[in-house]
Amino acid sequence: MSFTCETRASLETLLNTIGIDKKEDVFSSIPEDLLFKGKLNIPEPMDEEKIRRKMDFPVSGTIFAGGGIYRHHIPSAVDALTARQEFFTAYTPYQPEISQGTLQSIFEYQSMMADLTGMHASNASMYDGATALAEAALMAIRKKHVKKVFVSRATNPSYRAVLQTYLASHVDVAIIEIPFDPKTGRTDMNTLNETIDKDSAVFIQNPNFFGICEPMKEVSETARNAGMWGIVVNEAISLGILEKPGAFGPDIVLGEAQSFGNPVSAGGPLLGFMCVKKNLLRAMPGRVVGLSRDKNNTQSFCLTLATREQHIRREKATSNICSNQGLCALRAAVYLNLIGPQGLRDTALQCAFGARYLRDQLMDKGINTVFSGPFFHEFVIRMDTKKRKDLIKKGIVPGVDIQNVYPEIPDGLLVNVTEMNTKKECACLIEHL
Amino acid sequence: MSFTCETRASLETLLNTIGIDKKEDVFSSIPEDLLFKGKLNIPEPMDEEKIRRKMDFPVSGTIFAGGGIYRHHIPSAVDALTARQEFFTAYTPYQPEISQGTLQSIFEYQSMMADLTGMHASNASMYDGATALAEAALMAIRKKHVKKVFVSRATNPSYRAVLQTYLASHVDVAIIEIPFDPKTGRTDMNTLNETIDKDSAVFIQNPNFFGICEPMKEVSETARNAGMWGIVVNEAISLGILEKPGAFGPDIVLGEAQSFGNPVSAGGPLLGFMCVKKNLLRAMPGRVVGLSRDKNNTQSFCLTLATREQHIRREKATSNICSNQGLCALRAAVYLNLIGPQGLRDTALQCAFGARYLRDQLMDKGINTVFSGPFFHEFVIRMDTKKRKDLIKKGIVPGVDIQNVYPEIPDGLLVNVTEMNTKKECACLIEHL
Amino acid sequence: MSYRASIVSFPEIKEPLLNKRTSRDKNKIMTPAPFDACDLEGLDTPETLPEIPDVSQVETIRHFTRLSRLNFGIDQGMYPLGSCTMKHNPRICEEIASKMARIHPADDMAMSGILEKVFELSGYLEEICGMDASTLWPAAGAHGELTAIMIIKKALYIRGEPRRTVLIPDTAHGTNPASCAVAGFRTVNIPSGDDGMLKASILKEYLDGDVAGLMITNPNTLGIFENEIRAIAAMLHENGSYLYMDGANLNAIMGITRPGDMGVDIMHLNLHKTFGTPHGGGGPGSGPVLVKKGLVPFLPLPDITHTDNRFSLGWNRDTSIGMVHSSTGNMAVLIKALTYIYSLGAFGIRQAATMACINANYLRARLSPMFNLPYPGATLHEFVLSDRDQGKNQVTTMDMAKALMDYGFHPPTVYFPLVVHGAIMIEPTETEPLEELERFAQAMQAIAETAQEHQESLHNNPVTCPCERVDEVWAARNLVLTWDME
Amino acid sequence: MSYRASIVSFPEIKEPLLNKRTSRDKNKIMTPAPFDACDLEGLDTPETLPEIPDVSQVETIRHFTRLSRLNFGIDQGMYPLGSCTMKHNPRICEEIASKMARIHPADDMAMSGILEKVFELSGYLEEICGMDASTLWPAAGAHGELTAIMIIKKALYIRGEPRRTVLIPDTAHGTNPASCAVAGFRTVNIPSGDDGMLKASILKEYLDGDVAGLMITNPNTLGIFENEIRAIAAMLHENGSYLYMDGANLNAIMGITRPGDMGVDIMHLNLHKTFGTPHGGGGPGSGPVLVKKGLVPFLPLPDITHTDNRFSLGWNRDTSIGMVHSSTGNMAVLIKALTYIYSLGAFGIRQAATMACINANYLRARLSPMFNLPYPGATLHEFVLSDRDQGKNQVTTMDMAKALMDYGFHPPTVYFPLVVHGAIMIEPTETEPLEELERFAQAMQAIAETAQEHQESLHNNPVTCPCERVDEVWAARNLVLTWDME
Ligand SMILES: Cc1ncc(COP(=O)(O)O)c(C=O)c1O
Ligand SMILES: Cc1ncc(COP(=O)(O)O)c(C=O)c1O
Repeated sequence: MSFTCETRASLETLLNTIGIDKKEDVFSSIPEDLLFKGKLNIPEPMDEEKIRRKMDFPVSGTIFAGGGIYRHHIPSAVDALTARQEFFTAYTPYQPEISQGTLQSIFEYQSMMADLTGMHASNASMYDGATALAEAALMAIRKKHVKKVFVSRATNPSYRAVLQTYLASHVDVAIIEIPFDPKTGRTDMNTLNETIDKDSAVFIQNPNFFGICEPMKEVSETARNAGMWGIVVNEAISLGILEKPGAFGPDIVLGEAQSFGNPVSAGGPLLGFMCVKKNLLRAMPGRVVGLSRDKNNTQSFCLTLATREQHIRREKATSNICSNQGLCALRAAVYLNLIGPQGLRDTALQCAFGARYLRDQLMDKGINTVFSGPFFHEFVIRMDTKKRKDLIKKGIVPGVDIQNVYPEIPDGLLVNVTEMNTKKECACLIEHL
Repeated sequence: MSFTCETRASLETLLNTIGIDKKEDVFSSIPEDLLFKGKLNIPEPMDEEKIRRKMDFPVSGTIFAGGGIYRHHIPSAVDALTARQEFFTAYTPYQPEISQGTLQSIFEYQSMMADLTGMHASNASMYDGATALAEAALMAIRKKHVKKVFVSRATNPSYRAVLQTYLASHVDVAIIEIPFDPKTGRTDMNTLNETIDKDSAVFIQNPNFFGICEPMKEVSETARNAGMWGIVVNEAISLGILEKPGAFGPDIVLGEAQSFGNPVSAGGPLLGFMCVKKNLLRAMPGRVVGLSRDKNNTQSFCLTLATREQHIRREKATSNICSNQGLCALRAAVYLNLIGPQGLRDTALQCAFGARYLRDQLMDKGINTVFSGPFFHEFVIRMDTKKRKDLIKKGIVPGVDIQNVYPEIPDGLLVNVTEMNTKKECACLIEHL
Repeated sequence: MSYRASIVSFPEIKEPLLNKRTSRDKNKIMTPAPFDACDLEGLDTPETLPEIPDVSQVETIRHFTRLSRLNFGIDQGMYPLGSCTMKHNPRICEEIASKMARIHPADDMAMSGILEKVFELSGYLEEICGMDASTLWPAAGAHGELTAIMIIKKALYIRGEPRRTVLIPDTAHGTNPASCAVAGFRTVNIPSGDDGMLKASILKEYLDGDVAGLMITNPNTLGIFENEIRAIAAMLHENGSYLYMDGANLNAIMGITRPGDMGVDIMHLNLHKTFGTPHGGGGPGSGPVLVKKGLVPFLPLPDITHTDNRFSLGWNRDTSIGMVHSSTGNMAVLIKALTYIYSLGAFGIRQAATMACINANYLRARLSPMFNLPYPGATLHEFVLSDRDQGKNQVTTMDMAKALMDYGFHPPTVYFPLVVHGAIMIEPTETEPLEELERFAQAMQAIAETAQEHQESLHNNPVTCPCERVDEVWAARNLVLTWDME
Repeated sequence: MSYRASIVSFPEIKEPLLNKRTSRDKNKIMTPAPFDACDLEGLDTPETLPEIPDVSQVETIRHFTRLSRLNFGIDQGMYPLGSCTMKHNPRICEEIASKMARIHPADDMAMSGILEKVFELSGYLEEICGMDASTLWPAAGAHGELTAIMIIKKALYIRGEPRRTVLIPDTAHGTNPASCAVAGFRTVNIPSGDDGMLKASILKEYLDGDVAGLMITNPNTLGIFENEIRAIAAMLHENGSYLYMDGANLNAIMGITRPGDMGVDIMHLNLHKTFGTPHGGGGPGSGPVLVKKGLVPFLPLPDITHTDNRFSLGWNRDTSIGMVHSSTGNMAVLIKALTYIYSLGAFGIRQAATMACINANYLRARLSPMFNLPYPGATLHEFVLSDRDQGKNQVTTMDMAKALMDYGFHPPTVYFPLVVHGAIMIEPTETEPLEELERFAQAMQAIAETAQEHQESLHNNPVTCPCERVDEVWAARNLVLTWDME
């Protein structure tokens, strides 16, 4: 089915006005030998009902997987509000007078992210947590001329992989992994004390990829000696229960906020965020909405700090990012208002309670956690691939397989519990073990 | 979860302003002995996720059931547009200046229904086809003082049942069933010729409940001698392919338009419609939208002919109907525009083709149709209850069981095929027979 | 004007009628075509295409989107339509109801699950109302009234007492007398007392052997609780008559007091009011009827039966009035109402009624200094002002209603109930925050002040809407009801 | 003004920031609570609540609904933003994508089905572009550019030729040079010829052993097809450089001509443009990268592998640039794009390009009598006007853009490309009906006339919007980026 609108009559008007005889003449500026004469190998057009039948995706019933992408309750109103065409079909709000809806809601998103992280400001979104980390490292290189980027090995492995990719062209900058303590699962800051200086950037994820909460006070004491240091949050719901990252004095807090109202959706879209201290405002990548006014002094909003961006600064921009994850940020804003302070805290608590509930049940079955450090809602156990695949065949996804990314944890499986799981689901997993 | 908004602080303001001490005092005008002191036997409040788990409705995969409620393709945009809060949360458009959206779309619905049926005008909707028929009969009694209401026995049995209920208080009016020919399944008009006069109303359904198309020319020759005669349409999609009912000269065309963009939804909401000739305009039940203008001569719309209605005329109103099926009519309007003239015709044709395809397959299996008359997309076969129930257990609904409503057709099963079925589904039914 | 501060505009495109955009083959939809063409054997099918607009998908979507933007919905602001209970419509209800879209009533297995749920709903409604049984099939309030009145008629008939009169207080909604008329009753209007309540002493004079019943609305349309209801019920019962209650105003009292305990024999509910299901710009609603034991045999067909956890429709009720709907009513609305009850729970039900009454009384306290309150007695979830004071300056209720639009509100119900001159019937519901109530109070105050000082300007509102006041007389005189009549 | 005839208003409520409505315990949500409280063993959890607004559900819904009504979306009217391909967003795509919401990437079974689909999508994109392989993970166009540039870098590195220069025409989008910079390249700006095309003869002067590649946009941002592209490709290849194509404008040519056949080595697409997925007020988009065979080894990780109909992610690509996204990009957007391709089929793809170019050329024909068209050569899906003529009357492109709002349009892209003074870049797309094109042409005509006769009035538009022109300088100077900074 085509979404064009021409009719025989209108086509005549169109062609006559243009001054051509037939439709194909509109392409006369394309060299003849470049015209594609074949037939594209694409299926015949389909009606909606056929597409519905073709695109049916069965989902497993019981899932204990997180690992950077988390299942959380999404109030029905999030979908209803963000499905309003005024929001989702609109473009980037470059024309503020007819984009106050997008602008104000992004401003509110920025405000809430800054408040939740305890930082001064937030940008309007990044592609995901990984690119947010990579861009933060580029910022450190650009702004603080760091030569070493320290990153905890307990940071989400795909974040580290993307960091590696983005920094590949900076041959003079070394990425250095900070090891973790194989007993507690916490980052081993001891090894760091000596090496950190103003030439280094440090990034610590909390809770880390194993779900373990880092000793942030100690971390900050070391990290604050760096030229720039940042805290990575790969599970935004943890902000509902933990000390604000900003309280530990980082220059930057960044990460993934998919958990705020965005479904797991086979892995994307996600929602990268970046919050900074005031002095880094102008070094931030990406779009930022600011408060403004019109000539009658009416409060209004517009994109601001555009002089950092690619469409003005081109090769001198703070980043190449243009389209971001705007609608995901809107979803986050709607979600946070729907869920409220108590709801966010309760949600985080339920995750923590649930993880302990399942951990206890697993222990009763003789399955222990690999690490002893305090965890939020995720922990590592050991399970061989065959067992995991068997469970998946039964509709139970017991966790995220991490043995390939952490060969030092053979059979490592990262198990996550959220408020979306139930005791019955836990029992079901235990029973099938 | 409660949808109230009070806080401790606001409650204080509220109570102080009212001048009461505690919330319960607002009920002080209710006699003490009437206050309910118990605890309602209603479950504890649930969160949305729990409700989602509780309210999960599995659907059979293969359905050949119609019988007045039909599965048709609903373009995705129907849901998207009618889910706009401006439409679905609004009340009846009594205040035209802030209800032009509802008003204009209902006016367009009325226009399309009038065009499709070939009548002068349509009301804004009725509860369903059955109440539309009952109200039409009441109109005939009120306006034409008829004493006999003839209705074909091949009319949807629940329509006839509702007619019976509504006419119960008119002890001086007889409902007379016109028999159908047991061979063709068509209404037997011969029996009628003598008895019809100005004291009678006649209602004929086409296609009739067995899916059979009535010989409308002949029907009209007899029926036009009645004080009022009407055509009942219980499958609006048939309007895409058959002669307009208005072409046969009825006073009224009424029925069910659920097929236009409304899902089967376990049986409701449905969409009753009523279209009339000009001279019956003022006798119609229900709301009607009319074109108007404001004082600047701007085209605008408003409810009109309100002096027929209960809120003005009270016991002298043309009907007691107040709320109708507004949103369903909007869905119909959106649907008709999305599907267009060719799409509507093609849809009707597909239904007819599909029904013949399945009929042929059944015949190959030795199962014949009960009636020989020309059918649209539905036909009667025989299948015993056990067989039918077995099929349902396998996820196949082979049709609507009509043996209770037509004891003269033992094991009667009404089989329907629409554009929602596939050849594969037909094969699946045949295989399991 | 002060509303300029908080009210802004946005360029909206006024849509022509869609038939103005039609052009052959503009519509490029692909409809499902699973079957091959074949001969249609005797089916008469003219070659002409059906007469509906031929427009592109983009145009249809723009058309209805643009139209929608000329509409006011609850999500835009307070919608204090008295008697209509325009409360928040939770989205979870819409989501849940959409899951049943593909269930056909002949799908016994799937229907069993749905019927189980609506059976559960009927139990909760009975519990809330203190009634014994119910039918869920009436498609709206008026349909419920009619069903209920037919039940009374049938009961009397079976009893061998075909009475013909129904008594109706002067404050009643228009559907009450209209429903009686459809069911073949004669109605008699009973005046309320000076305090707006129905008096047993007045009622007494109207009771005789022909009185089938009384239709009471409680709280009534003035928002006043009928505190003589128990005496009234007793008096009716003694007379062999039934007490019918119009439950449209149940939102004021649910969880607080139960009609069944008041002596009510039969009643209807408006789920699209009390139970938060959307009004849909006019419908679909749902109007279940609840009865005491004695009236159960007359409830409409079918009922819901179950054996071994399988739910199905039952057809064995010999003295039933018969069917009132071709199917089983507005099923999706029923599922929404159940979802709403699940959300609220027992506590939330009571809380809703309480806050509905508190919000209304707050507004009443704020507005009564500026407007005449003809019935000063206690009110619950709504109250009715008159335009007496503003009328002195030639400002009518209509003027004030239209002015409210310019402040971003839907007006209250106006000119109803009939016992109040220029009635302004205000029902904020429990889902309004104090801030919005206060915004409304200030708008009303500004209007009251304008009525004193610049009353002429009030004849021109609204000025921020897609059209100025629509000429309803012109519409009725010209009767253009379709685009062909244009 | 004439727009008064078709533009109307509706009372809109201007929302305060939501933190203004916060009040302790106003939010009454019930969040899921399946587990019992227990000791959190060493987890440091302060007692304070997180700092977000405490508002009711009604207020949140009203807030965002009211805000939405201050926004312009495609469904309100034409949105002729040049280079952004603001075409109709079919609802079926949204519906289908919503079905995958609950699939977690660790759910191997479910993911197999999804990966099968996106693998199918990559095949179609390769077919449409005439390329050999692709990666779907870049989250937007610029992300795709960066990925592609990194691929080139890696290929050169593996080849042992670490070149450092990328050539970029002066008409290029800002992301092109910015992406090169992020990847550590130096960029050199190449002037276009007088006819707006890149000339092989000019390019020649810039080629040397340090040139890694050229980033071309075809058709370019003037809407002009680069008809020397084959010669350019040959010249680059001879120089050992790569030809990169920014595919943001593929909508002009899909099904008509294929980048692969032009000699393009690597390119990116903007699915949120060409393939009809919504822009979301800024994102999420999707920017797949397509390559010729020689560059396959450098594509990012992971790829999609399959055995026996089971699809999964593959991690064995030794020379890959590595991962560019923590997951697999904007999966839901990919599924929407596939749904879009299913809808259109091969014929529809070609038809879309054809009508996109015809619609643009119609507008060009209608507008060029009134506006200066600096590059008069043939254009495809878009064209660029300048404000030269109106500038003589002190009317700027900005003035005209703002005036268009009052006619119910989103303005075109303005002041880009940089080679045109006061550029007005108009791309109507194929999904506009003639009626809407004509409505736009008439609005532009009215503006052009006003620019001659009442030019002062044009400095005041918009007048029908929620605010007048926003002071962007004030915003940049005061930098209030959160409500705490207010
Ligand atoms: C008191 C009262 N009774 C009955 C009704 C009729 O309800 P419905 O519109 O659902 O038919 C109404 C509706 O406004 C009402 O307010
Ligand atoms: C020509 C061109 N290239 C690249 C881009 C960047 O795409 P995105 O915004 O998806 O990053 C754009 C977007 O406007 C564009 O127009």
